[in-house]
Amino acid sequence: MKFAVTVGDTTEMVEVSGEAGRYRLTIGSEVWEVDGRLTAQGIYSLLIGGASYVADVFDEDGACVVDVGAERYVIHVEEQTRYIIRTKGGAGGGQAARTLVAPLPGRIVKVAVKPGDKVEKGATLLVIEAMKMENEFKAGASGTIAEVRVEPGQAVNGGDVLIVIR
Amino acid sequence: MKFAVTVGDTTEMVEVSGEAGRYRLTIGSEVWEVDGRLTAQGIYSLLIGGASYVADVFDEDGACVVDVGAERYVIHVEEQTRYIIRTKGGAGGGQAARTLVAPLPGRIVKVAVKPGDKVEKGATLLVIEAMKMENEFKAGASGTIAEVRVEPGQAVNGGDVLIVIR
Amino acid sequence: MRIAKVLVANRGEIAVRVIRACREQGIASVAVFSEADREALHVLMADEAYPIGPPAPNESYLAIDKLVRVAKAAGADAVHPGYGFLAENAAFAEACAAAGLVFIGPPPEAIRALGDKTAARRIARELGVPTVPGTFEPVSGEAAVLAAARGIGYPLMIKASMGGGGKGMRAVHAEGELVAALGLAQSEAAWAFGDGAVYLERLLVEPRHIEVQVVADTHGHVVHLGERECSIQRRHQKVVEEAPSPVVDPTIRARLGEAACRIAKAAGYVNAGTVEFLVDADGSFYFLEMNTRLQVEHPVTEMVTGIDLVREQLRIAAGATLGFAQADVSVRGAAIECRINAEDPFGGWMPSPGKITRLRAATGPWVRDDSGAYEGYTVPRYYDTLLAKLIVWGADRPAAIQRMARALSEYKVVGILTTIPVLAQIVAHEDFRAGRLSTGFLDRVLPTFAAERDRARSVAVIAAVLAEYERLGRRTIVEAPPPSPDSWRTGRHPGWRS
Amino acid sequence: MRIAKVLVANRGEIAVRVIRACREQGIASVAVFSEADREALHVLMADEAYPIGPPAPNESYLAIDKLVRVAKAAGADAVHPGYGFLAENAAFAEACAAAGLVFIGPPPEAIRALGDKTAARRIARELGVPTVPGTFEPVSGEAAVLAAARGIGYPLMIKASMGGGGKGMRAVHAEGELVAALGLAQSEAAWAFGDGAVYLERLLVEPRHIEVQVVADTHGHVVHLGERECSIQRRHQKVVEEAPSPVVDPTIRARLGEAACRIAKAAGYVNAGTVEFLVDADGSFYFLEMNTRLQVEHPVTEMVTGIDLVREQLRIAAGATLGFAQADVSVRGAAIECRINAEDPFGGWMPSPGKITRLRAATGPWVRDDSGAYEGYTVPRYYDTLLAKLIVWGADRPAAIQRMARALSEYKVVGILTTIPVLAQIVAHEDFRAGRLSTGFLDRVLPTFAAERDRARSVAVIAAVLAEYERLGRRTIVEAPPPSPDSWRTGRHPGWRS
Repeated sequence: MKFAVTVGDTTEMVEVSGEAGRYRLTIGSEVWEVDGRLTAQGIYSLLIGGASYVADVFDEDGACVVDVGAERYVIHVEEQTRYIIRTKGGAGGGQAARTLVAPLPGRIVKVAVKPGDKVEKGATLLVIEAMKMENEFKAGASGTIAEVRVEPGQAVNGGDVLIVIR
Repeated sequence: MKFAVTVGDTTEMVEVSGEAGRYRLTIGSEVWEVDGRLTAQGIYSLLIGGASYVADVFDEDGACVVDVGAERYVIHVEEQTRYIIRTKGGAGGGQAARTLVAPLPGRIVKVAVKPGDKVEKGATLLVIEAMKMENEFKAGASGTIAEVRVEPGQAVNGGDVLIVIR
Repeated sequence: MRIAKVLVANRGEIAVRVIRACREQGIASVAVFSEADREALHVLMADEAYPIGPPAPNESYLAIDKLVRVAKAAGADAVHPGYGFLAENAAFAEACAAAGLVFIGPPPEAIRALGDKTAARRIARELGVPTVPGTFEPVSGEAAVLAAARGIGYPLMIKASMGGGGKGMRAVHAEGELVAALGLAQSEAAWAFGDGAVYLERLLVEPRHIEVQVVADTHGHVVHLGERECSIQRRHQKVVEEAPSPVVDPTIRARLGEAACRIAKAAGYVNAGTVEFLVDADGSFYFLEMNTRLQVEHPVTEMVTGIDLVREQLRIAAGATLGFAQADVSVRGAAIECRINAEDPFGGWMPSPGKITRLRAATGPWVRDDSGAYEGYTVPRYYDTLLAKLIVWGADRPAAIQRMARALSEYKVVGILTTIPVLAQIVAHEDFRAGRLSTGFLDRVLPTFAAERDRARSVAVIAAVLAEYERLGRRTIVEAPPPSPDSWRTGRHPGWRS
Repeated sequence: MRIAKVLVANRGEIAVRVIRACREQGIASVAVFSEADREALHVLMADEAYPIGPPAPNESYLAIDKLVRVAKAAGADAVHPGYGFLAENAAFAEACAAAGLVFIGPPPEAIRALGDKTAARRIARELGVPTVPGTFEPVSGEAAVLAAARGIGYPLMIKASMGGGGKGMRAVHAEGELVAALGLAQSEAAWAFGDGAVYLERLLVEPRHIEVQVVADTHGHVVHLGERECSIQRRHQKVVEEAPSPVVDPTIRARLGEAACRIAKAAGYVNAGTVEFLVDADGSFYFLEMNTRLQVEHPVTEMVTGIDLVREQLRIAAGATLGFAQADVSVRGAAIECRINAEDPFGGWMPSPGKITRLRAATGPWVRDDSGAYEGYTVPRYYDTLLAKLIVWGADRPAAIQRMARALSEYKVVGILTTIPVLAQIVAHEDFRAGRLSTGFLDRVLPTFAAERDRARSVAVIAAVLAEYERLGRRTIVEAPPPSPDSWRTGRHPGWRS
């Protein structure tokens, strides 16, 4: 299972596998073998390479707050695909924001623009149903719609180019 | 709101009213004014006539267990009507167990006997729907059905005589 | 006489402290609580508890008539005022006496005599106890104050005559600041103590704050229990205290103690009290004031002398003679107290009220937790932020410091912010470890302190991810779609592509 | 030498105790854990923790090879055995030494010499220390044992030569019981210690169990730290301990201490150890045995002497000289320890493993909680039932007793049964309060103890009803039907009517 983990300004992808207290996590290029137990509500005991840590994990305003020793971290953990859906179209602007690519497989529910339309940055371009949710995709930059390569009802794969703005 | 409270072999009826920490309870003929607060999960602070008590309340095998000081009580608390339904027909036997009276208002769902039937103690006599539940009523004593005063679909009031056994 | 039931006219950890002492003496305890304190620990721990009104202290914990009424109605025969609130209020002591209640503290006359700081300075002067150079009467009028200030020299302090607790104080570093500071000090004093009278004292440079615990019974015995060093302060409020002081040797201890006992005797003092001194860099000491009550930091004296001060307070109030003479008092080892407050130490000490969702107190050998909090408790916004006092004892000062560091590392409060992280940095500081203390210590080192960062980042990320992984696993909600060659490839940024 | 990292070859509260001492000395700690102990407190508190196998002790905590391997792999330079498990195992001490690990305890030769109880008795006899009348060599063969028994007289005890902890012991009250008891004791000894050798001792009538703490460094210094009274026992296991003993005066203390030091010196003892004596009704004392390890009840000695025994163990193991001479050791006040075990005291002391759903430890002035438990912890079924040791100090024995009563009233464990209720009744008992102690005390008074009943019945009913009332209120589920004149009238019995 993969997660997008955001601490401060930095988001990194973390892959986890394992069960019943024995886990393997890949953070960037590092692999961590972790013996992790929930000893009481929200209190984790972690053994990592022999070192013993106790982490208090709790929710605060929708974020995951983790206390380890005297330190506190506010961490957003999101399933990777959900993170991708949520941040769709939000990555960058300018020249880099002019092609809408499907971030994951799904079905086109609605196309809100047609070639020649002028759109402002943030305008809704189309809606994809994926992960049992309808996900609105917005323009990453202002411009004119040059191509619309999909239509409602059509299945798309991740990576497919859907709309091009000039 | 009324509750049937069972400690050991003894069941008594307790009436409670109040809210937001201020309650009045009537236990038998005694009236208790109680300032009661849930200070943490399952931990009650009770001020009763000025005296301060802390009671730990928790579930164990479906019973309510209460620790006060060094003492432990296993207490069954049931809404009075539910208690009445659950114990219907179970009160006593012999001559006292020969008339089935509706313990509360409801609708007759099924009548399992007719006059002249011989019944053993514990045999199902009829089913009443009340409190959104179907409640089976059983014979409190063996004998012969003398009268059946109701039929399926009929609404009854609490106190109505339903069936008489000879 | 026998005291059988005590009303504790206070809240928080000190009320709990007194309730415990009562229980150990077989004395029934009566708590009082404002509407904000119904679920406070002292209410849960006392034998009885009664409401005394709204959260505002002057409608509850400062309402003399209500407290006396509750005490009488509950059948209490004595009242313990704790510290703060009405602890140094002579009118409260009188009201108790008038109602036939034993006030567990000094007689009203002693409270009055010592509550007026200039009167106390005059007592010390008459006894030949050194005082900080300054005025021995309140000063007023610009011209008179300017003249007095010239006689003392700058820098100096303007202090409230009826003051205490750091209120109504202003430092003046040059004549040009005097008039403005005078006005501020006078109006703050008038607001805080109902009396705008102020006096002047020379401002000592980075002095140490050293105080002497005394106990006196009603039979004329006065004994001192050695000193406490309380130099680690912020905004004139103590943060870390210890006993003995690392700079007080037996000779100075005897001299300070003797001076303290002389002042207590001269004032007709009874019960537990504290005589405060400033000690200069050259070892000279100066009488500052006498606090006519139990101090917050009394436990460090208890740990090194083995004398239970609240028990002695109860015994003295019941008319018993002190259980020990001066020669019986000895100091063993070293004790340190850290005040755990609900504040943000890295955010200007802003109060941090709210619910304590998780609490693990330090424990084990020679660790004492005098707390007013518990897991699930909501710290109200109306009162002092002191949650708990963490006290340790060690065979010597280094052992006590190491133990305090260990205990602070165990102490965990979740849900609100506390001073624990800054306390840990104080006891780790080389100047603290070397005993180089002064009242300016904390202001000087605080800018070098910061919340620890990024040392446990990977551990925190792992914990957060496992928590979410297990949460999803338990609910078995939507699975990620199985990867296929043409699906979105992870590791590349989604959305618009250049 | 410097010890930088210690492997703690134990579990539970004593492992936590050692980890805390390490942390205070700046020494890294390594925990080991069986599969049943992954979530034990010592694992959470140590700097490092490693698995050592299945729950069965002989596959984990008694597996010398695994422990040594983990210690080496983790880079530890010393091993602390705690008490129990391998603490008195000479082969373990040797294995540590062979692997280049400092064994924090006595040399293997001293463990061997004192582990053989008859050899230890011979050492005492040679030194002129009184021993309980009996044999000084193991006895075997019916005729020889009968003859030896006649020489000693009845009642007598058959004891395992390699024994300890109450195993392999049998009381014999008349000659007719001897042969059967001999067989049982021999087979129990063989099973428990791998050696069926037994010896005989006269059975003293209601003796007191009094033991002396000694510490010895590698430089030939041996100092005793006074005595502990451990007479409150059940099944030869201590339940309540205290220091000093209420019957030991300074003269007897000096004599006991001197005897203990002589035995330690003769055995080449190093580190902390305990010499046990029985004291008769007439004040005569008899050497019983020497325990070559830290005792469970070491904290009461720590509280009255101010000496941190685990710290001294670490210092001694590192080659340091004792930090004090005999003349520096003094006893202040009184300390009591109560063992909080996960057992049903009113149900034949049956173990009560399971999850601790709620835990509120006692705290406040002079209360020490040496615990291996926490809220949410599941007590495993594989090990000793000791959860925590509650220790208090008081200025004198009555003050300590009152404080212990107060502390026990605060201590709350929910989810499992504990010995707290019976401990509360022990410290409230008039014989205990009067210091009339003997090893028969608990068996004698236990039948008079019972769980408290029905004093808080109404309070419990109110709490239970309010819990249900609020639960229903929060969920707003089915309401009771509105009462109407012809509906069922409450207060009358439902169902069949006569």
